[in-house]
Amino acid sequence: MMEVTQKAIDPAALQRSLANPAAGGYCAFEGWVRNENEGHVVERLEYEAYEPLCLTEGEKVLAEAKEMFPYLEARCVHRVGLLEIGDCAVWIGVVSAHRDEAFKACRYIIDKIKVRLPVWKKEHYANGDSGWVNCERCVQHGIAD
Amino acid sequence: MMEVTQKAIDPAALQRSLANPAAGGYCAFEGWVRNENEGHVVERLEYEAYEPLCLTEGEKVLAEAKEMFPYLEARCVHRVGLLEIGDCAVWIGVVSAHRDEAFKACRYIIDKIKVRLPVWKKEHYANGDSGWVNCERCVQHGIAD
Amino acid sequence: MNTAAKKTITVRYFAMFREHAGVAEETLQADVATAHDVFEVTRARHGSEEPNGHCKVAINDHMADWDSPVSDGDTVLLFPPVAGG
Amino acid sequence: MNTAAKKTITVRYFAMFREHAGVAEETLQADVATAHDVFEVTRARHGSEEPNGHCKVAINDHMADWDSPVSDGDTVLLFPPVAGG
Repeated sequence: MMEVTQKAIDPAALQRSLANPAAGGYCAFEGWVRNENEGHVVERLEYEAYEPLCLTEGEKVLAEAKEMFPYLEARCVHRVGLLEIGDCAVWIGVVSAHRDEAFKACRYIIDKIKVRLPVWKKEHYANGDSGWVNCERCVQHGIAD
Repeated sequence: MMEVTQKAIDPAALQRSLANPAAGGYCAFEGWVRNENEGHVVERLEYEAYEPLCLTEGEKVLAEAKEMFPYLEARCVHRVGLLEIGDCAVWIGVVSAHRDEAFKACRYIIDKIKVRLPVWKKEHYANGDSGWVNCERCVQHGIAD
Repeated sequence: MNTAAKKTITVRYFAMFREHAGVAEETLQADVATAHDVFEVTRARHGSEEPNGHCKVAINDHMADWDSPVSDGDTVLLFPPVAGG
Repeated sequence: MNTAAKKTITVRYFAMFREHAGVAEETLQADVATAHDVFEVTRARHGSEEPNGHCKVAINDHMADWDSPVSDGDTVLLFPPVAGG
Protein backbone atom coordinates (compact mmCIF):
# COMPACT_ATOMS: atom_id res chain seq x y z
CA MET A 1 0.00 0.00 0.00
CA MET A 2 1.25 3.45 -0.95
CA GLU A 3 0.35 6.51 1.10
CA VAL A 4 1.12 10.22 1.20
CA THR A 5 0.74 12.01 4.51
CA GLN A 6 1.20 15.43 6.05
CA LYS A 7 1.60 13.93 9.51
CA ALA A 8 4.75 12.61 11.15
CA ILE A 9 5.48 9.03 10.11
CA ASP A 10 5.14 6.45 12.91
CA PRO A 11 7.47 3.55 12.02
CA ALA A 12 6.41 1.39 14.98
CA ALA A 13 2.73 1.49 14.04
CA LEU A 14 3.51 0.89 10.37
CA GLN A 15 5.72 -2.06 11.22
CA ARG A 16 3.02 -3.63 13.37
CA SER A 17 0.61 -3.44 10.43
CA LEU A 18 2.92 -5.78 8.47
CA ALA A 19 2.92 -8.63 11.01
CA ASN A 20 2.56 -12.01 9.33
CA PRO A 21 3.16 -15.41 11.01
CA ALA A 22 4.89 -16.74 7.88
CA ALA A 23 7.38 -13.86 7.85
CA GLY A 24 11.01 -14.58 8.72
CA GLY A 25 12.58 -11.34 7.53
CA TYR A 26 11.66 -7.68 7.77
CA CYS A 27 13.58 -4.94 6.00
CA ALA A 28 12.80 -1.27 6.43
CA PHE A 29 14.22 1.84 4.85
CA GLU A 30 13.73 5.41 5.98
CA GLY A 31 14.86 8.57 4.26
CA TRP A 32 15.78 11.18 6.85
CA VAL A 33 16.26 14.91 6.36
CA ARG A 34 19.96 15.55 6.75
CA ASN A 35 21.78 18.75 7.58
CA GLU A 36 23.85 19.01 4.41
CA ASN A 37 23.47 18.59 0.67
CA GLU A 38 26.16 19.18 -1.92
CA GLY A 39 28.08 21.47 0.39
CA HIS A 40 25.09 23.52 1.58
CA VAL A 41 24.05 23.60 5.22
CA VAL A 42 20.37 22.62 5.17
CA GLU A 43 18.03 23.88 7.88
CA ARG A 44 14.78 22.27 6.74
CA LEU A 45 13.09 20.74 3.74
CA GLU A 46 9.76 21.36 2.11
CA TYR A 47 8.20 18.42 0.29
CA GLU A 48 5.51 18.83 -2.31
CA ALA A 49 3.74 15.92 -3.97
CA TYR A 50 1.00 15.42 -6.48
CA GLU A 51 -0.86 12.83 -4.47
CA PRO A 52 -3.12 11.16 -7.09
CA LEU A 53 -0.17 10.16 -9.25
CA CYS A 54 2.04 9.36 -6.25
CA LEU A 55 -0.51 6.75 -5.26
CA THR A 56 -0.95 5.13 -8.67
CA GLU A 57 2.77 5.20 -9.45
CA GLY A 58 3.67 3.98 -5.95
CA GLU A 59 1.28 1.04 -6.24
CA LYS A 60 2.88 0.15 -9.57
CA VAL A 61 6.33 0.15 -7.96
CA LEU A 62 5.14 -2.09 -5.11
CA ALA A 63 3.58 -4.52 -7.60
CA GLU A 64 6.75 -4.62 -9.71
CA ALA A 65 8.82 -5.37 -6.61
CA LYS A 66 6.47 -8.19 -5.61
CA GLU A 67 6.70 -9.68 -9.08
CA MET A 68 10.50 -9.71 -8.97
CA PHE A 69 11.06 -10.47 -5.27
CA PRO A 70 7.93 -12.20 -3.98
CA TYR A 71 7.25 -10.74 -0.56
CA LEU A 72 4.41 -11.19 1.91
CA GLU A 73 3.68 -7.57 2.85
CA ALA A 74 4.96 -4.16 1.85
CA ARG A 75 4.02 -0.59 2.52
CA CYS A 76 5.41 2.80 1.58
CA VAL A 77 4.56 6.18 3.08
CA HIS A 78 5.86 9.51 1.79
CA ARG A 79 5.51 12.59 3.90
CA VAL A 80 4.87 16.08 2.51
CA GLY A 81 5.06 19.56 4.01
CA LEU A 82 7.78 21.23 6.05
CA LEU A 83 10.28 18.81 7.59
CA GLU A 84 13.08 19.42 10.07
CA ILE A 85 16.52 17.79 10.26
CA GLY A 86 16.14 14.18 11.37
CA ASP A 87 12.51 13.90 10.29
CA CYS A 88 11.49 10.85 8.32
CA ALA A 89 10.49 11.82 4.77
CA VAL A 90 9.81 8.35 3.42
CA TRP A 91 9.25 4.98 5.07
CA ILE A 92 9.28 1.59 3.37
CA GLY A 93 8.73 -1.76 5.08
CA VAL A 94 8.83 -5.19 3.48
CA VAL A 95 8.31 -8.59 5.09
CA SER A 96 9.02 -11.92 3.45
CA ALA A 97 9.62 -15.55 4.32
CA HIS A 98 13.38 -15.14 3.93
CA ARG A 99 15.62 -12.09 4.12
CA ASP A 100 16.77 -11.91 0.51
CA GLU A 101 13.40 -10.87 -0.91
CA ALA A 102 12.84 -8.32 1.86
CA PHE A 103 16.17 -6.59 1.22
CA LYS A 104 15.88 -6.62 -2.55
CA ALA A 105 12.25 -5.52 -2.72
CA CYS A 106 12.90 -2.71 -0.21
CA ARG A 107 15.86 -1.46 -2.22
CA TYR A 108 13.94 -1.66 -5.48
CA ILE A 109 11.05 0.31 -4.02
CA ILE A 110 13.11 3.22 -2.67
CA ASP A 111 15.19 3.41 -5.86
CA LYS A 112 12.05 3.73 -8.00
CA ILE A 113 10.16 5.95 -5.56
CA LYS A 114 12.95 8.49 -5.81
CA VAL A 115 12.84 8.80 -9.58
CA ARG A 116 9.26 8.04 -10.55
CA LEU A 117 6.93 9.66 -8.02
CA PRO A 118 5.85 13.26 -8.59
CA VAL A 119 7.50 14.56 -5.42
CA TRP A 120 9.68 17.64 -5.15
CA LYS A 121 11.78 19.00 -2.36
CA LYS A 122 12.89 22.50 -1.66
CA GLU A 123 15.89 22.94 0.58
CA HIS A 124 16.05 25.89 2.94
CA TYR A 125 19.66 26.79 3.65
CA ALA A 126 21.30 28.31 6.70
CA ASN A 127 22.14 31.46 4.71
CA GLY A 128 18.46 32.12 3.98
CA ASP A 129 18.50 30.86 0.39
CA SER A 130 16.38 28.03 -0.84
CA GLY A 131 16.43 25.77 -3.86
CA TRP A 132 14.45 23.01 -5.50
CA VAL A 133 16.57 19.85 -5.56
CA ASN A 134 17.45 18.59 -9.08
CA CYS A 135 15.83 21.68 -10.54
CA GLU A 136 18.21 24.56 -10.18
CA ARG A 137 19.31 24.41 -13.80
CA CYS A 138 15.96 23.43 -15.27
CA VAL A 139 14.47 26.89 -15.30
CA GLN A 140 15.91 29.82 -17.23
CA HIS A 141 15.60 32.38 -14.47
CA GLY A 142 14.93 30.26 -11.46
CA ILE A 143 13.34 31.77 -8.40
CA ALA A 144 15.90 29.84 -6.37
CA ASP A 145 18.86 31.71 -7.93
CA MET B 1 27.46 -1.88 19.18
CA MET B 2 26.60 -5.55 19.54
CA GLU B 3 24.29 -6.77 22.28
CA VAL B 4 22.68 -9.99 23.45
CA THR B 5 19.47 -9.75 25.48
CA GLN B 6 16.87 -11.95 27.12
CA LYS B 7 14.28 -9.19 26.94
CA ALA B 8 11.95 -8.34 24.06
CA ILE B 9 13.67 -6.16 21.46
CA ASP B 10 12.30 -2.61 21.22
CA PRO B 11 12.98 -1.43 17.63
CA ALA B 12 11.64 2.09 18.22
CA ALA B 13 14.00 2.75 21.13
CA LEU B 14 16.94 1.23 19.27
CA GLN B 15 16.21 3.33 16.21
CA ARG B 16 16.08 6.52 18.26
CA SER B 17 19.54 5.72 19.62
CA LEU B 18 20.95 5.95 16.09
CA ALA B 19 19.73 9.48 15.35
CA ASN B 20 22.39 11.54 13.58
CA PRO B 21 21.84 14.92 11.89
CA ALA B 22 24.13 13.94 9.00
CA ALA B 23 22.12 10.78 8.29
CA GLY B 24 20.05 10.62 5.11
CA GLY B 25 19.33 6.91 5.05
CA TYR B 26 18.33 4.33 7.64
CA CYS B 27 18.09 0.62 6.90
CA ALA B 28 16.89 -1.92 9.43
CA PHE B 29 16.59 -5.66 9.33
CA GLU B 30 14.70 -7.87 11.74
CA GLY B 31 14.63 -11.63 11.89
CA TRP B 32 11.21 -12.83 13.02
CA VAL B 33 10.23 -16.26 14.29
CA ARG B 34 8.06 -17.80 11.60
CA ASN B 35 5.56 -20.60 11.83
CA GLU B 36 7.23 -22.99 9.41
CA ASN B 37 10.68 -24.34 8.61
CA GLU B 38 11.50 -26.93 5.97
CA GLY B 39 8.00 -28.32 6.04
CA HIS B 40 7.64 -28.45 9.84
CA VAL B 41 5.00 -26.42 11.66
CA VAL B 42 6.95 -24.45 14.27
CA GLU B 43 5.29 -23.42 17.53
CA ARG B 44 8.17 -21.59 19.19
CA LEU B 45 11.94 -21.22 19.12
CA GLU B 46 14.56 -21.43 21.81
CA TYR B 47 17.71 -19.41 21.25
CA GLU B 48 20.94 -20.10 23.06
CA ALA B 49 24.05 -17.95 22.71
CA TYR B 50 27.51 -17.84 24.15
CA GLU B 51 27.47 -14.18 24.97
CA PRO B 52 31.18 -13.33 25.40
CA LEU B 53 32.04 -14.51 21.90
CA CYS B 54 28.81 -13.16 20.41
CA LEU B 55 29.94 -9.73 21.54
CA THR B 56 33.51 -9.91 20.27
CA GLU B 57 32.53 -11.55 16.98
CA GLY B 58 29.59 -9.18 16.52
CA GLU B 59 31.81 -6.13 17.04
CA LYS B 60 34.20 -7.52 14.42
CA VAL B 61 31.36 -7.87 11.93
CA LEU B 62 30.19 -4.29 12.57
CA ALA B 63 33.75 -3.02 12.07
CA GLU B 64 34.17 -4.97 8.82
CA ALA B 65 30.90 -3.55 7.51
CA LYS B 66 32.00 -0.01 8.38
CA GLU B 67 35.30 -0.52 6.59
CA MET B 68 33.55 -1.69 3.41
CA PHE B 69 30.44 0.52 3.51
CA PRO B 70 31.28 3.57 5.63
CA TYR B 71 28.23 4.23 7.78
CA LEU B 72 27.55 6.70 10.55
CA GLU B 73 25.92 4.46 13.15
CA ALA B 74 25.09 0.77 13.47
CA ARG B 75 23.78 -1.50 16.15
CA CYS B 76 22.87 -5.15 16.38
CA VAL B 77 20.89 -6.92 19.09
CA HIS B 78 20.34 -10.67 19.28
CA ARG B 79 17.73 -12.06 21.57
CA VAL B 80 18.04 -15.36 23.47
CA GLY B 81 15.57 -17.53 25.35
CA LEU B 82 12.15 -18.80 24.39
CA LEU B 83 10.53 -16.90 21.50
CA GLU B 84 7.04 -17.14 20.08
CA ILE B 85 5.90 -16.83 16.44
CA GLY B 86 6.28 -13.23 15.30
CA ASP B 87 8.87 -12.33 17.95
CA CYS B 88 11.96 -10.46 16.85
CA ALA B 89 15.07 -12.63 17.25
CA VAL B 90 17.62 -10.23 15.81
CA TRP B 91 17.56 -6.52 15.08
CA ILE B 92 20.07 -4.57 12.99
CA GLY B 93 19.94 -0.86 12.28
CA VAL B 94 22.37 1.15 10.14
CA VAL B 95 22.34 4.86 9.35
CA SER B 96 24.48 6.54 6.74
CA ALA B 97 24.67 9.74 4.70
CA HIS B 98 23.22 8.00 1.64
CA ARG B 99 21.11 4.88 1.27
CA ASP B 100 23.56 2.64 -0.52
CA GLU B 101 25.89 2.20 2.45
CA ALA B 102 23.00 1.63 4.85
CA PHE B 103 21.50 -1.17 2.73
CA LYS B 104 24.82 -2.86 1.99
CA ALA B 105 26.18 -2.67 5.54
CA CYS B 106 22.89 -3.96 6.98
CA ARG B 107 22.88 -6.91 4.60
CA TYR B 108 26.53 -7.69 5.30
CA ILE B 109 25.92 -7.65 9.04
CA ILE B 110 22.95 -10.04 9.04
CA ASP B 111 24.66 -12.40 6.59
CA LYS B 112 27.72 -12.68 8.84
CA ILE B 113 25.79 -12.71 12.12
CA LYS B 114 23.97 -15.80 10.94
CA VAL B 115 27.08 -17.82 10.24
CA ARG B 116 29.72 -16.49 12.63
CA LEU B 117 28.07 -15.85 16.00
CA PRO B 118 27.87 -18.69 18.51
CA VAL B 119 24.06 -18.77 18.54
CA TRP B 120 21.89 -21.87 18.27
CA LYS B 121 18.19 -22.30 17.85
CA LYS B 122 15.99 -25.20 18.79
CA GLU B 123 12.67 -25.46 17.03
CA HIS B 124 9.67 -26.78 18.91
CA TYR B 125 7.21 -28.34 16.48
CA ALA B 126 3.44 -28.66 16.59
CA ASN B 127 3.74 -32.46 16.90
CA GLY B 128 5.75 -32.15 20.13
CA ASP B 129 9.16 -32.86 18.59
CA SER B 130 12.01 -30.44 18.71
CA GLY B 131 15.25 -30.06 16.84
CA TRP B 132 18.39 -27.96 16.77
CA VAL B 133 18.55 -26.10 13.46
CA ASN B 134 21.53 -27.05 11.24
CA CYS B 135 22.47 -29.73 13.73
CA GLU B 136 20.19 -32.69 13.23
CA ARG B 137 22.80 -34.66 11.33
CA CYS B 138 25.82 -33.47 13.28
CA VAL B 139 25.39 -35.83 16.22
CA GLN B 140 25.45 -39.63 15.95
CA HIS B 141 22.45 -40.27 18.13
CA GLY B 142 20.88 -36.91 18.45
CA ILE B 143 18.53 -36.14 21.30
CA ALA B 144 16.34 -34.38 18.76
CA ASP B 145 15.70 -37.59 16.78
CA MET C 1 -7.16 33.45 -37.18
CA ASN C 2 -8.77 30.03 -37.16
CA THR C 3 -9.97 29.71 -33.57
CA ALA C 4 -11.81 26.52 -34.50
CA ALA C 5 -8.42 24.73 -34.61
CA LYS C 6 -7.54 25.78 -31.10
CA LYS C 7 -8.05 23.48 -28.15
CA THR C 8 -8.93 24.45 -24.62
CA ILE C 9 -6.25 22.98 -22.33
CA THR C 10 -5.91 23.32 -18.59
CA VAL C 11 -2.27 23.41 -17.57
CA ARG C 12 -1.09 22.69 -14.03
CA TYR C 13 2.36 23.73 -12.84
CA PHE C 14 4.19 22.05 -9.96
CA ALA C 15 6.99 23.00 -7.58
CA MET C 16 9.51 25.27 -9.33
CA PHE C 17 7.33 25.55 -12.41
CA ARG C 18 4.48 26.84 -10.26
CA GLU C 19 6.71 29.33 -8.48
CA HIS C 20 8.09 30.55 -11.80
CA ALA C 21 4.66 30.85 -13.41
CA GLY C 22 3.16 32.47 -10.34
CA VAL C 23 0.02 30.36 -10.75
CA ALA C 24 -0.74 26.72 -10.04
CA GLU C 25 -3.17 26.32 -12.91
CA GLU C 26 -4.44 28.16 -15.93
CA THR C 27 -6.61 27.43 -18.93
CA LEU C 28 -5.42 28.36 -22.36
CA GLN C 29 -6.60 28.07 -25.90
CA ALA C 30 -3.86 27.05 -28.24
CA ASP C 31 -3.13 25.20 -31.43
CA VAL C 32 -1.41 22.19 -29.83
CA ALA C 33 -1.22 18.56 -30.91
CA THR C 34 1.00 16.93 -28.26
CA ALA C 35 2.06 17.32 -24.63
CA HIS C 36 5.33 18.69 -25.97
CA ASP C 37 3.45 21.43 -27.80
CA VAL C 38 1.83 22.42 -24.50
CA PHE C 39 5.27 22.54 -22.90
CA GLU C 40 6.46 24.82 -25.72
CA VAL C 41 3.57 27.27 -25.69
CA THR C 42 3.87 27.65 -21.90
CA ARG C 43 7.66 27.92 -21.91
CA ALA C 44 7.67 31.53 -20.85
CA ARG C 45 5.43 30.57 -17.93
CA HIS C 46 7.26 27.59 -16.44
CA GLY C 47 10.64 28.91 -17.54
CA SER C 48 12.22 25.64 -18.63
CA GLU C 49 14.16 25.30 -21.88
CA GLU C 50 13.10 21.81 -22.80
CA PRO C 51 11.60 18.74 -21.18
CA ASN C 52 14.89 16.90 -21.89
CA GLY C 53 13.78 13.71 -20.23
CA HIS C 54 14.07 15.00 -16.69
CA CYS C 55 10.77 16.77 -16.66
CA LYS C 56 7.66 14.59 -16.78
CA VAL C 57 4.14 15.11 -18.03
CA ALA C 58 0.74 13.68 -17.18
CA ILE C 59 -2.53 14.06 -19.06
CA ASN C 60 -5.74 13.81 -17.04
CA ASP C 61 -3.91 12.16 -14.12
CA HIS C 62 -2.14 9.54 -16.23
CA MET C 63 1.60 9.63 -16.80
CA ALA C 64 2.18 10.37 -20.48
CA ASP C 65 4.95 10.79 -23.04
CA TRP C 66 5.89 14.13 -24.48
CA ASP C 67 4.57 13.03 -27.87
CA SER C 68 1.21 11.91 -26.45
CA PRO C 69 -1.69 13.70 -28.22
CA VAL C 70 -3.77 16.20 -26.28
CA SER C 71 -7.47 16.69 -26.85
CA ASP C 72 -9.77 19.62 -26.33
CA GLY C 73 -10.61 19.80 -22.62
CA ASP C 74 -7.57 17.87 -21.38
CA THR C 75 -5.67 18.80 -18.25
CA VAL C 76 -1.90 18.69 -18.75
CA LEU C 77 0.32 18.44 -15.67
CA LEU C 78 3.86 19.76 -16.07
CA PHE C 79 6.30 18.20 -13.61
CA PRO C 80 9.82 19.54 -13.08
CA PRO C 81 12.53 16.96 -12.25
CA VAL C 82 11.37 14.93 -9.24
CA ALA C 83 13.27 14.45 -5.98
CA GLY C 84 11.43 12.06 -3.71
CA GLY C 85 12.70 10.23 -0.65
CA MET D 1 51.03 -44.48 31.99
CA ASN D 2 52.85 -41.21 31.73
CA THR D 3 50.49 -38.83 33.50
CA ALA D 4 53.12 -36.09 33.28
CA ALA D 5 52.31 -35.77 29.52
CA LYS D 6 48.63 -35.25 30.17
CA LYS D 7 47.07 -31.82 30.22
CA THR D 8 44.19 -30.62 32.30
CA ILE D 9 41.58 -29.23 29.93
CA THR D 10 38.17 -27.80 30.75
CA VAL D 11 35.70 -28.58 27.98
CA ARG D 12 32.43 -26.69 27.54
CA TYR D 13 29.61 -28.11 25.43
CA PHE D 14 26.93 -25.96 23.81
CA ALA D 15 23.41 -26.52 22.51
CA MET D 16 23.03 -30.02 21.06
CA PHE D 17 26.51 -31.02 22.26
CA ARG D 18 25.53 -30.11 25.82
CA GLU D 19 22.26 -32.01 25.59
CA HIS D 20 24.05 -35.05 24.21
CA ALA D 21 26.81 -34.92 26.83
CA GLY D 22 24.35 -34.29 29.63
CA VAL D 23 26.74 -31.73 31.13
CA ALA D 24 27.64 -28.18 30.19
CA GLU D 25 31.23 -28.42 31.33
CA GLU D 26 33.74 -30.96 32.54
CA THR D 27 37.43 -31.08 33.23
CA LEU D 28 39.51 -33.87 31.84
CA GLN D 29 43.10 -34.94 31.79
CA ALA D 30 44.20 -36.12 28.40
CA ASP D 31 47.15 -36.37 26.08
CA VAL D 32 46.02 -33.74 23.61
CA ALA D 33 48.02 -31.37 21.42
CA THR D 34 45.33 -29.51 19.45
CA ALA D 35 41.71 -28.44 19.64
CA HIS D 36 40.95 -31.25 17.22
CA ASP D 37 42.44 -33.74 19.67
CA VAL D 38 40.04 -32.43 22.33
CA PHE D 39 37.16 -32.89 19.91
CA GLU D 40 38.29 -36.48 19.30
CA VAL D 41 38.74 -37.53 22.92
CA THR D 42 35.31 -36.12 23.79
CA ARG D 43 33.58 -37.58 20.74
CA ALA D 44 31.52 -40.04 22.75
CA ARG D 45 30.37 -37.13 24.92
CA HIS D 46 29.26 -34.56 22.30
CA GLY D 47 28.31 -37.29 19.84
CA SER D 48 29.58 -35.65 16.66
CA GLU D 49 31.55 -37.58 14.04
CA GLU D 50 33.90 -34.84 12.99
CA PRO D 51 34.17 -31.08 13.15
CA ASN D 52 33.92 -31.00 9.32
CA GLY D 53 34.04 -27.24 9.14
CA HIS D 54 30.54 -26.68 10.42
CA CYS D 55 31.38 -27.02 14.07
CA LYS D 56 33.53 -24.28 15.59
CA VAL D 57 35.94 -24.13 18.47
CA ALA D 58 37.18 -21.47 20.84
CA ILE D 59 40.04 -21.60 23.29
CA ASN D 60 39.84 -19.39 26.38
CA ASP D 61 37.12 -17.24 24.78
CA HIS D 62 38.96 -16.70 21.50
CA MET D 63 37.78 -18.27 18.26
CA ALA D 64 40.39 -20.83 17.21
CA ASP D 65 41.19 -23.28 14.45
CA TRP D 66 40.93 -27.01 14.91
CA ASP D 67 44.71 -27.31 14.64
CA SER D 68 45.32 -24.63 17.28
CA PRO D 69 47.49 -25.95 20.11
CA VAL D 70 45.97 -26.40 23.56
CA SER D 71 47.90 -25.86 26.77
CA ASP D 72 47.53 -27.24 30.24
CA GLY D 73 44.71 -25.35 31.98
CA ASP D 74 42.98 -24.17 28.80
CA THR D 75 39.22 -24.04 28.43
CA VAL D 76 38.04 -25.43 25.08
CA LEU D 77 34.56 -24.48 23.87
CA LEU D 78 32.94 -26.89 21.44
CA PHE D 79 30.30 -25.24 19.25
CA PRO D 80 27.90 -27.23 17.10
CA PRO D 81 26.83 -25.65 13.78
CA VAL D 82 25.47 -22.17 14.52
CA ALA D 83 22.06 -20.83 13.50
CA GLY D 84 21.70 -17.19 14.47
CA GLY D 85 19.20 -14.67 13.29
